[in-house]
Amino acid sequence: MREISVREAIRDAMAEEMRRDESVFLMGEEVAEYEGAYKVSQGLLKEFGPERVVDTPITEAGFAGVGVGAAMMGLRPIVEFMTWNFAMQAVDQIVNSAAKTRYMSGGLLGLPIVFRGPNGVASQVAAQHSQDYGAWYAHVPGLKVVAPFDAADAKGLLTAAIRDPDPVVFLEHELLYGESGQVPDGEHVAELGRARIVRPGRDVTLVGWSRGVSLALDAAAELAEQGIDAEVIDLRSLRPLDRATLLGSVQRTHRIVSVEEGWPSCGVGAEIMATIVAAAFDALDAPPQRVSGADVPMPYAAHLEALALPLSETVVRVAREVCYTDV
Amino acid sequence: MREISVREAIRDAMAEEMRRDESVFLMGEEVAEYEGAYKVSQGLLKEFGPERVVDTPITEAGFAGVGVGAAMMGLRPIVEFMTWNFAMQAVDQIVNSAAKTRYMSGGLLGLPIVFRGPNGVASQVAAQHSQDYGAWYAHVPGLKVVAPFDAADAKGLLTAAIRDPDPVVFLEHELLYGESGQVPDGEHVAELGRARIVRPGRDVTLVGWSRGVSLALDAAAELAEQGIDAEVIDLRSLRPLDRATLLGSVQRTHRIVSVEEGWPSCGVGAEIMATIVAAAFDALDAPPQRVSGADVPMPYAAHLEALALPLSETVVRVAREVCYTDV
Amino acid sequence: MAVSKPMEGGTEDLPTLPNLETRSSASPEPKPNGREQTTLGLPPDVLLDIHRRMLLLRRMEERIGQLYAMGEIGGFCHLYIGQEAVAVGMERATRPDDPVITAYRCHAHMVVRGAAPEQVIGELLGKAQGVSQGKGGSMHMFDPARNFYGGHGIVGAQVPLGTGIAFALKYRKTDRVCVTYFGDGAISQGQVAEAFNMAALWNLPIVYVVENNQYGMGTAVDRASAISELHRRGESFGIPGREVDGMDPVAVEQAGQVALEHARSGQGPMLLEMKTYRYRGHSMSDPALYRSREEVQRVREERDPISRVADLLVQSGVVNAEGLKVVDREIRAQVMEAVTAAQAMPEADPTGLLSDIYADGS
Amino acid sequence: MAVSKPMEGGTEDLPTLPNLETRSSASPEPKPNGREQTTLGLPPDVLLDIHRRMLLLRRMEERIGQLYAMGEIGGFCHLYIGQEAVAVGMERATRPDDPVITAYRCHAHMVVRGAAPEQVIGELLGKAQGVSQGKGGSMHMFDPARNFYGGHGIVGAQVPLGTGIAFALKYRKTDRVCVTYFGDGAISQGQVAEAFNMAALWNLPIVYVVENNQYGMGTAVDRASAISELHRRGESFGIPGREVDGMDPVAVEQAGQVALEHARSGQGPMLLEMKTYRYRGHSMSDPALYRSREEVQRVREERDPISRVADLLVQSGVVNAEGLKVVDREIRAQVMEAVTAAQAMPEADPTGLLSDIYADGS
Ligand SMILES: Cc1ncc(C[n+]2csc(CCOP(=O)(O)OP(=O)(O)O)c2C)c(N)n1
Ligand SMILES: Cc1ncc(C[n+]2csc(CCOP(=O)(O)OP(=O)(O)O)c2C)c(N)n1
Ligand SMILES: [Mg+2]
Ligand SMILES: [Mg+2]
Repeated sequence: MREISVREAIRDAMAEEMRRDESVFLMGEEVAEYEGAYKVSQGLLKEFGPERVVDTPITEAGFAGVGVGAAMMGLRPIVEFMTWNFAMQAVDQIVNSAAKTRYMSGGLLGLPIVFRGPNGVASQVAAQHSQDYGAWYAHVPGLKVVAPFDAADAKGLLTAAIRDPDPVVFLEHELLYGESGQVPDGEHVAELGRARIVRPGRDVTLVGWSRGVSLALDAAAELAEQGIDAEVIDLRSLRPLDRATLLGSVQRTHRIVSVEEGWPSCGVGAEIMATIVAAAFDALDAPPQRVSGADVPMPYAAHLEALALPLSETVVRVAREVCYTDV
Repeated sequence: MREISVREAIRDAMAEEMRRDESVFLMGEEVAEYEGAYKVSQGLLKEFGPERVVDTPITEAGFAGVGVGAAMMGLRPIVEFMTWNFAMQAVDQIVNSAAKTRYMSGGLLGLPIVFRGPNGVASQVAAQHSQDYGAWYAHVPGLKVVAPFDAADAKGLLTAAIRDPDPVVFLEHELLYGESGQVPDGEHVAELGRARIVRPGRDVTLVGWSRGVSLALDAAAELAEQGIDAEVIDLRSLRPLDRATLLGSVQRTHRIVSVEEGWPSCGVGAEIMATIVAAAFDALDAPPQRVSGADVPMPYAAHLEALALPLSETVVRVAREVCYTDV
Repeated sequence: MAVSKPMEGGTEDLPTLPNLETRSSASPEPKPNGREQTTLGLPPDVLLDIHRRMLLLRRMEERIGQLYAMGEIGGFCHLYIGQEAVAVGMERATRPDDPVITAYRCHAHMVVRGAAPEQVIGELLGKAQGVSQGKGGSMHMFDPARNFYGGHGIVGAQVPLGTGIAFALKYRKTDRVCVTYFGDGAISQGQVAEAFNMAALWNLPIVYVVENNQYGMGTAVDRASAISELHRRGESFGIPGREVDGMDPVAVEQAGQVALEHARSGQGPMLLEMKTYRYRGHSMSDPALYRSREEVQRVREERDPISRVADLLVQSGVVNAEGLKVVDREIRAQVMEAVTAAQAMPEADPTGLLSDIYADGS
Repeated sequence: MAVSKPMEGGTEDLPTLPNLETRSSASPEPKPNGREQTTLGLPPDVLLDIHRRMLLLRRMEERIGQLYAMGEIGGFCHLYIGQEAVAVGMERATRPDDPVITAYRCHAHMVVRGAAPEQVIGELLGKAQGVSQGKGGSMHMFDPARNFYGGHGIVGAQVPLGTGIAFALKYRKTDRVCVTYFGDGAISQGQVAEAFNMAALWNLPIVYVVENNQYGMGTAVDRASAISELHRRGESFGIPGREVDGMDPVAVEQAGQVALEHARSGQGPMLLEMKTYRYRGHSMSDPALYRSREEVQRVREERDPISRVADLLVQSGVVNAEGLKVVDREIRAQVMEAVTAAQAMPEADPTGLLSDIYADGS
């Protein structure tokens, strides 16, 4: 085990896979000479050269398509979007070309490709640079959608994503890049599609992903002081959803609160709620509830932005509600 | 009242608004000389000329942006996408430019624009031409999302959308264009954001939109024969969601099933489920359930396509389940 | 039989097809007058081969059109009738290991690469042995084993894909070249410009072929493109372009060879504008009211690629009218057999609904 | 005071700025040698005005940089320092009713159009009287009353928007022209090509201005664009382009006049490439390691637009060194006042979180 940042964990996963497999390469804006707009690809150009670490023009649709085309020939591209906000330009290639081709070709043509970059809010970058795309991609069959929280998962899940034979949307979080955590030495591959119980508990299930896990953990700590024993689940995979882990937890706690930074309507929280009530209605002792970002374009001013984001206090309040503690 | 098709209702709404307001114009691929790929704009070029009925090159991002720019100057563009599948190319302009600008400008710059076209499945046009985008757009604050079912609503809601000061995503359905219905004579404006109870009932609420309403109505007829009195709600607006109508209905029926042709994960059905359980948990006598399209890219072959789509029989079965009729 | 017997002395000069021409723009070595005449002397067996291949595409598409009219095929169905010289001429210029990619008008490109017609027709009929097991249909056909990469329904999207294929060819340090087709309507798509820029910037081994059949759906090219010389659309990116008579398979082949050699030798992308024409509507549901019957008739009479080659074969004494009929009968029989074989295939398996979404079968 | 007093006989010839030049490509009336010298004789009050406007932008942006460093401003913040000649020269060429639109590097374009610096700074500080009430921040500023349409964060997206503005100007049968700015990085975006095509096809009244400051973030222009003469990027669409010394406000103004007149008189779009330079990093968080200090220093010394105009003013005796200092002090004071005023504004109202999503206030 060593302690490294999420940023380094992502870099390490890419570097190790590029060493292991010559068909893996990285492309995107500022990934090579600049070493990543958020310095995620530090050292990669130096080690692998400009043929495998490729700076692109600012043409997301085009280079996403180039990545998919390269994957058609059996390469394993890692396509970095400087942020996922800019991937809206490329979403047709991600959905119509990457996600649907294996099916449309009756299985003849699979596309091993990873699309990655920071997703969601950063700090005061306002509406056009702060959208969370988790729900959109989780909507689409043919994609796998991964959103790691800690450094170990950032490495293990990205490694798995690069080795995966199908297109993976890998959602990072700028505000987590600097967070450090213990990562196993040597090769570390995590399984895609599995949620993880990061804090077992009896009274209520809190489920988050990416930075939502940190809110959930903070809330659980606070709830513990208030005598409520919360279980915290790191979803890790937004598609497929690990129904078994979610349902198992609710069967024990009988209460669930989801935590997401994105917009509520047709969000990942909505999917969790719908899944739970359909399959575990009788196990529920209280209405399942979601905590989400405000249903507004993200404002710029720091104090407005803070109001638009869920807080651990919000999670605590809602968790207490579903435990009928305040009622 | 006169009986006209949904196709004609949409054309009439556009024609009447173009007569009334010189700032309204229509642009898109094949809208003018061809009179619409699905013949929706029949007669418009002849009446309004090429300055107000504008054929564009096949450049969705570009002409959606042109539409938004024109709206910045106070015009009221109707931007037709030949189908919504091609709007993925333009989704950045719809979301980042159209939906967010009023907010980002602190209210200085509103954008009265309608994006419209057929959405979802047609007949055997396969994966890239059969996606339902309702959930994606319903996710986004700043947009209003409308999905009419019958001819009267097609006209009344489109008229309201054109007059609306904000960007409206108007989702039509190719398989409904030919359906006829009674439409009020003269000006007919429906209110955006309101669901409508199209069939009152006591035992279970079936909520659909667009072609889903037809499945729900068929199911209700069948259920009636089996002694179950279903209430059918036409959602009409995917954003905002008419919570009051939904909750009111569930307070009476205590059971709800949503019906959508799109993919389930993070779909509109998920949002309805989450909304209902959070706000009306105690009113529910059974788990709320959704019926949706299969979680697959749409296959081509007719018999496979049929398997991928919800049937009224499916709705009947699920409705009976939540009524515990089969248990 | 005259048809299959190559003439003696197969290398002597043959007349070039009428109106044969190639116009260049920003071409690597422009001719002084901006034009160059094709002077290929083709042996008879080559012409016979070209004729036969084009005729197979024509007869297959005609038959598909009939099956569509009879309701055996559904959805969108875009026929290639009229454009055969492009696919056949280019195929003759490419190597089998050169990857090819195109849009939804793909049946002919599949077959010219070597796919069996019954697999294509089976797909259209929604059969289990259709190339895409009935899941892709007319617009989504793939044959990676023969280096054919689809079959794409979103206008222009295949152009970055083809550019990515070329990227992979360079990455792997091969000497293969990707041929990427698109239409006169598609050329205005932004991602096409993005791809052009990257291909030129990175010097990728790719030949862009715009099949300018004069219309994007109902929109004539000069109503969609600010300049109608589409071979000049690469100029802003330094990509040399040439205008080619896309109704002349010999001109196509020759231009294809030049462009492929250009790309193969490391000189980067080239853009070929094939001036061609589609005889049928855009898809089966298009009555094509945006052009006159006379316009179509004129092209059919004056420029039809199959007639032109057939005339040449007759004029030069390689085969007589009767011989041509024999070829046609053979090909019609081949197509009929393919249809029969396809119709006999089992329906696509319902369990296929849920397979091939991911590699693990789920 | 010398500064504000115009010289007698204001129409006599003044020397043009050093290195002043305009190179044309496919220009409407190209000069035989492809170059034309600016021969404008500018009256002193004009030069003084240019100097003052550029200096205001410079001092404002410097101050904003300091406020950012002090933590009073957050998020992305892109300064315009070095590029002032472009905004000022073009503003002088436009009419107040000509709409203007640009990307995220927009503070200067706001102010040059007439917005009060305190409104811009107030926005950056997240204040209630910031132009966007604290909701937009640095990248999203709008002033429709003065025909300024933002302030857009998605690279290239403002180009179709500006084209749509031009569409509306033509639709309304006005004689106004839209000026649409974008960067050397943005020019490769597909939607820029799509917009070029529509603007040329429909003959829209628009002037495209690419502010080629040599870098798109850390990427030098020749690593992003297949051709580095960006004024030629319109050629594939028949849009005439010109290269302009974007460090020379006089050259900018003159080229702007030509292009605006071209568009205003119904001749359609034109593309101006402003060769300019940004002195600071791409945004406040960019240490700009991709270029040498010497490179920046050289531009500052040899091409700085403000120094060039100041030198000219001094050389031609309009104002002396002391007079320049007075101007600078006045402008610094003006900026300080704006900052103070902005700082005194109340914080953006928390209820604003939920307003302005829709017109009805919700
Ligand atoms: C992005 C996108 N927009 C619109 C369409 C609908 N559409 C299909 S084919 C076509 C015309 C394309 O014309 P062209 O590129 O000339 O090819 P051709 O059909 O002539 O072979 C259009 C508009 C689409 N499939 N994709
Ligand atoms: C679509 C998109 N991709 C990427 C970015 C991130 N980004 C912001 S500015 C920029 C560089 C733009 O360079 P240029 O167009 O030359 O403008 P300049 O910053 O030099 O004024 C990039 C890559 C973005 N905002 N939008
Ligand atoms: Mg065409
Ligand atoms: Mg730049």
